[in-house]
Amino acid sequence: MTVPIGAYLALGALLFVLGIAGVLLRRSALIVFMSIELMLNAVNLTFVAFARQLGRLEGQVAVFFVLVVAAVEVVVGLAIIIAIFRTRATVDLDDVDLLRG
Amino acid sequence: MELVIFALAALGAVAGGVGIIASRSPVRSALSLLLVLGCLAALSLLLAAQFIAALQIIIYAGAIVILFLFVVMLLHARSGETAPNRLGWLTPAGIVLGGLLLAGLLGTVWARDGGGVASVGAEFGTAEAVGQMLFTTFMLPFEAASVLLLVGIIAAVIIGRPEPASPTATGTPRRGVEARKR
Amino acid sequence: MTGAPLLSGLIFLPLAAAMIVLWLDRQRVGAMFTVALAGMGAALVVACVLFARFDSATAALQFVERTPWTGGIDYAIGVDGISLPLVMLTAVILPLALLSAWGSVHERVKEFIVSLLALETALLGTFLASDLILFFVFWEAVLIPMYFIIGLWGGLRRAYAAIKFILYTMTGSALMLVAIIVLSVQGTAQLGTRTFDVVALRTVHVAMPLQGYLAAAFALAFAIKVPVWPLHTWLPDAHVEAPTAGSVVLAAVLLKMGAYGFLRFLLPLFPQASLQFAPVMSVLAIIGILYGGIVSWAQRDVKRLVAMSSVSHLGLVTLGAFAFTVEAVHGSLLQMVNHGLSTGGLFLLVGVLYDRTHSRQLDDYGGVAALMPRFAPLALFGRPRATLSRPSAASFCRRSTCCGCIRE
Amino acid sequence: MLLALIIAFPLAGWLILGVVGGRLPRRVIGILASGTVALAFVASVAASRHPAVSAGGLTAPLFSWIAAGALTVPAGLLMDRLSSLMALVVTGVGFLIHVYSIGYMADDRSYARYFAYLNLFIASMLLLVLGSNLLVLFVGWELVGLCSYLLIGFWFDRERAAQAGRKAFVVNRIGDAGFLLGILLLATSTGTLELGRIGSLASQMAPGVLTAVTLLLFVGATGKSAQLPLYVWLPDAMEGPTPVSALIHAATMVTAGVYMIARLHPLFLAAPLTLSVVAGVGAATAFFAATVALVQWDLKRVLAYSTISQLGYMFVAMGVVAMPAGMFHLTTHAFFKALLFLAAGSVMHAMGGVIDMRQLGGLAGAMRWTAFGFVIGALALAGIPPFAGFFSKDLILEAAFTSAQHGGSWLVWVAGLATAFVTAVYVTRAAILTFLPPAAHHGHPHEAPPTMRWPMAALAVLSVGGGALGAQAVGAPLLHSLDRFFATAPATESAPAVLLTMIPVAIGALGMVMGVFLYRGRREVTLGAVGRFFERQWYVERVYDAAILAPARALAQFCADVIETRGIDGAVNGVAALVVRAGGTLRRAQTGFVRSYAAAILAGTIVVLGYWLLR
Repeated sequence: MTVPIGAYLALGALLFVLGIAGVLLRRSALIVFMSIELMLNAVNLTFVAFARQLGRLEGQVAVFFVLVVAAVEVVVGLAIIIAIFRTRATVDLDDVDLLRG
Repeated sequence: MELVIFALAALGAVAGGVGIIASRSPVRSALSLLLVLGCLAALSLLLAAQFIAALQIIIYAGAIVILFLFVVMLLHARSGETAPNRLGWLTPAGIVLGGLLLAGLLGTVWARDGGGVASVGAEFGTAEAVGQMLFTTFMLPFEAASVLLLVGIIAAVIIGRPEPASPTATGTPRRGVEARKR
Repeated sequence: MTGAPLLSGLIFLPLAAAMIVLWLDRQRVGAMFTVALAGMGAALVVACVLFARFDSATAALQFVERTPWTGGIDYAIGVDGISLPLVMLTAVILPLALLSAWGSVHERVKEFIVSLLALETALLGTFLASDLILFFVFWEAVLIPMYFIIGLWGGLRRAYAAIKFILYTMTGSALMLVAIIVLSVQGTAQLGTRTFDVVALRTVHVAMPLQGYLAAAFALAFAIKVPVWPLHTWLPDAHVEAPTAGSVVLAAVLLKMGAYGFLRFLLPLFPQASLQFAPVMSVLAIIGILYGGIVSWAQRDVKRLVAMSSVSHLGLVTLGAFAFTVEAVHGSLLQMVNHGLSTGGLFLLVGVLYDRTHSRQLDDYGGVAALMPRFAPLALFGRPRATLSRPSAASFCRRSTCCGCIRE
Repeated sequence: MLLALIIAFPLAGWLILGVVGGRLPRRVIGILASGTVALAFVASVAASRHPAVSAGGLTAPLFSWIAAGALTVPAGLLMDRLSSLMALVVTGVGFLIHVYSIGYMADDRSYARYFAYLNLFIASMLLLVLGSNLLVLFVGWELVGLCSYLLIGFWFDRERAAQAGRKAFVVNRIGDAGFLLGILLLATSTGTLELGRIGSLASQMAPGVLTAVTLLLFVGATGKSAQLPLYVWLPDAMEGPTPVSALIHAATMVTAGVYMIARLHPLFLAAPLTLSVVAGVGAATAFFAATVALVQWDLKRVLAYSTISQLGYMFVAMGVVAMPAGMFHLTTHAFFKALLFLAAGSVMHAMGGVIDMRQLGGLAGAMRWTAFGFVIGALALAGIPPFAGFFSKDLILEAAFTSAQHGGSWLVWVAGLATAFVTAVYVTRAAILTFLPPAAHHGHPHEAPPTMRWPMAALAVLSVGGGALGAQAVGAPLLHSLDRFFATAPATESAPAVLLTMIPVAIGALGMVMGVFLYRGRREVTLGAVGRFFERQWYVERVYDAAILAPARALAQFCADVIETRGIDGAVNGVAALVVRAGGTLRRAQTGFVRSYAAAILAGTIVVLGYWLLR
């Protein structure tokens, strides 16, 4: 009895929402970053699920590119966090409001 | 049999997700991210995406999470939340919005469900098949991705570089410190 | 009538003079003025030649020159009964304005002359263009030199006045551009070829609701220029702050562009819509006439007084334009020329007074007539000519509206 | 062609004097100016002798002035009996006054400018009189108003003169607006403005429109001829030089209104309501002006009010359908009123500008001619038999009496008699206060130079002989010729009862006796409360100020300040301010916190998702 694709999609959705909750609720930049990674992976899961359902490999290629983007994003993001940390000695997102309107 | 694996992996993934959000110390949340990635890899296998699963483990779990740990170690002392939370209204808003989004997504999933699962050959998700496609139809995006990676690397080096002690010979104002004075 | 490209010559002569002036040395003021005067004089001569060879029998456009420019827009110019008097008025008024500036403008003289010459080119172009887009280009081109004239050489609140002038006119003309494009789209659909030519577009029949909106857009643009009552507040400011030459041109010619627009574009292109607008515009015109008179009665500054009286005079013109009878159109055209000459003259006189006394408050002018005996009668003749010219125009208004309006 | 010459001469005079006047010697200017008017007089005499004039009217089309669609207005001149009479009066009296001005304005700085304006005035008056089209008449009408403005405010450095000029111009313009309205209504309803053809079309017009047209034309007439509602400018017009007052404000311009009604009499005859209004206003003005004249101390103002009163008589004549009598009175009035003004002028000339009667007196001895002239004028004005005034005024009163018999209101006749009485009184008062001893002046009066004396003498002769023109005894040549012109007017009925003619004479004599009795020995009699009431022109001026000027000025101020600045400008600037404020509020949304932006993005996605789902 194979697992219906819907379940995978639901799981992906759940994980995605968990990621968003993490971004909104936690104030530490690192945790926010990890939740973003979580959201990206949730999307990967959905991609793979659809690839399987439609029997087309494009889904998996998309995941490949998502991974690339995620990697670059993490690298640059962390570099920024370090730079901020060095100047403001904090990782808390709320302190960083220089760009107020 | 497949159902059992799926249930286990799903449970693991959700637990990992909650762990990232709830845990106090960033190390534990990094580890729970690791757990999530593992479960996802398993699920990918279930969905005949061996290449992706492998990638997931090698790149994601292997590199990115490790990088996280490095940074966590680097900033380990002051990562706790000390300052008062100025955006008090954000937590309830986050929960409400999250709930709404979940409902929306599940709604779409449930509304669109149906449509049979296509039968697929054995070598469907293998590295060879994906590689075949990657280097033929997706040639341009692949190259673009490589350029993106290059840029990312350079950016990280420049941003992450510690300020040189003495002002640089060219007299350009040292970034950061001067910016703050104005 | 191919012949010598008379009209293009007329339009670009002042521009040529401007080029020469640009090339001249900044110190040699006299030379610059003579060159500019020569340019404008030549334009006047060409205008007279045009007047001589214009046969008033046919109503069609004459001296038409047409060279395709870009997609559908062609550089088409022509003159007919409506534009001829205004072209002559421009050709006469501009040199006078230049002369009045000879003595009074001292700093940045070169730019002043160039902007006056550019203004003349743009004005002539507006009156002669028979292609909607070309008309729009010249319509906008008029604003730029006028903005500089008011903005740079004006009085105290010149920046405010110049910006207000520009904003008022721009809002109007922006809508007009939209209307032009929509009209041409309708035109191409029905005529087959893509064209902006006024004569061709006249045959295009536009469905009523759309025609109403297009006409409203055109009407708004022209109503701002001819200060129709609620949209006139830019005029007093522009007049008070503009230098003498600027006010002369502004009063004598710029205000006529709007009325010309009514006669040349609004009425022929949108007949049904114009009929619909006629009552509204007539009432506004009447209010303008009465309101202009009343407000000018309470003015302290003589330029503002003349500005408000211009609002009232031009209310008469719009009234004539929307009366749809031959006499009324004759009347409004005649009134335009009369108003141009008499108000232009008045502003020249005010300019002379201003240079001597540097104050424009009415009550300072009490005994001035004694100081300059020859000058005073000129002022008096200027003033009554305006009133005398009024009867000839007033009597032309359409039968019932006019009697109705004046009796009211 | 002759007609065009009549106007061309003074016009040429104006051009020459206007352009080169400054350089010509004074003597040449005087001769040139008077010469052109004399030539005009000769030309009009020659023209009026032309047979066509008595037939239908000698016409001289000039050019096609306006050809716009249906309305074509050919500008042309027309001389028929009526306009020939007016032309003769205008040029005749004008010439005498020009000669007089040579002496009067001898020491004035801007000599040439004065004569230029005077010539322009004569030209425009002739244009008005000889116009064949109502519009040409209107242009003449406006030009005459312009000249009166220029001449009243001739000494523009004097504030009062400039103000008087402006006042005259504005009040005239109010009248002209009514007149213009009348012309337009006439043009739209009958389609033509040709004076010749208007008469015949009068019958087709709807009575309502006809009454409206005639009333509007009458408003124009009251403006120009200073009748009750719009008379205020004439007394102030005395600020101008005296010959101007004589020419414009006694003989010619003010009669333009009367001439216009006479010229358009077919219209007025067909509108009975307007006729009664004309008669009523005429009578009221006559009586009102006479009473005010009684208490004026400035001799010229006395004469000004008396002119208004006599004009009232002429309008009464028009109102009671006695057009010939009205025109006859106009002619005689031109003679004796001009004479009185010239006499007043020579008094001012002698006394160095003093005209207040309280500082005059005892001038008869030194200024024998002037005094003699003034007395003749006074007798003519009071309507004493041998003099011209008696014949014309008597005719009007008879006509008023007969019209009262045929259903007209008796009030008109009674007012006429009362005015005659008061006129006699104030004219005697003026004569006594000015000329009889004891002298209250400290100047040394001297007789006027010959150039001033001869015109006065000529006018004196006309004042005496003028009556002959209309006296029944001599066969009333003028009246018969006019009767044929006003063919519609009823022929003069049987010889009026002798009693009827004697009443006005008796009243006039009684008035003079009363005057002598009251003011003998130059007693400055003030008539107490009634006097003060009259002095302030029955408070008319103050009513005007309160009722019209103040609210108008307030309205202007309101429009200029409230509507203009705060209203429209406010709206425009308001919109700008609104945009700025809106920008301000939006700015606060940029909190700077990353997480609030995340929340905003999330909300956006949910909305989109929701829309997509629920669509």
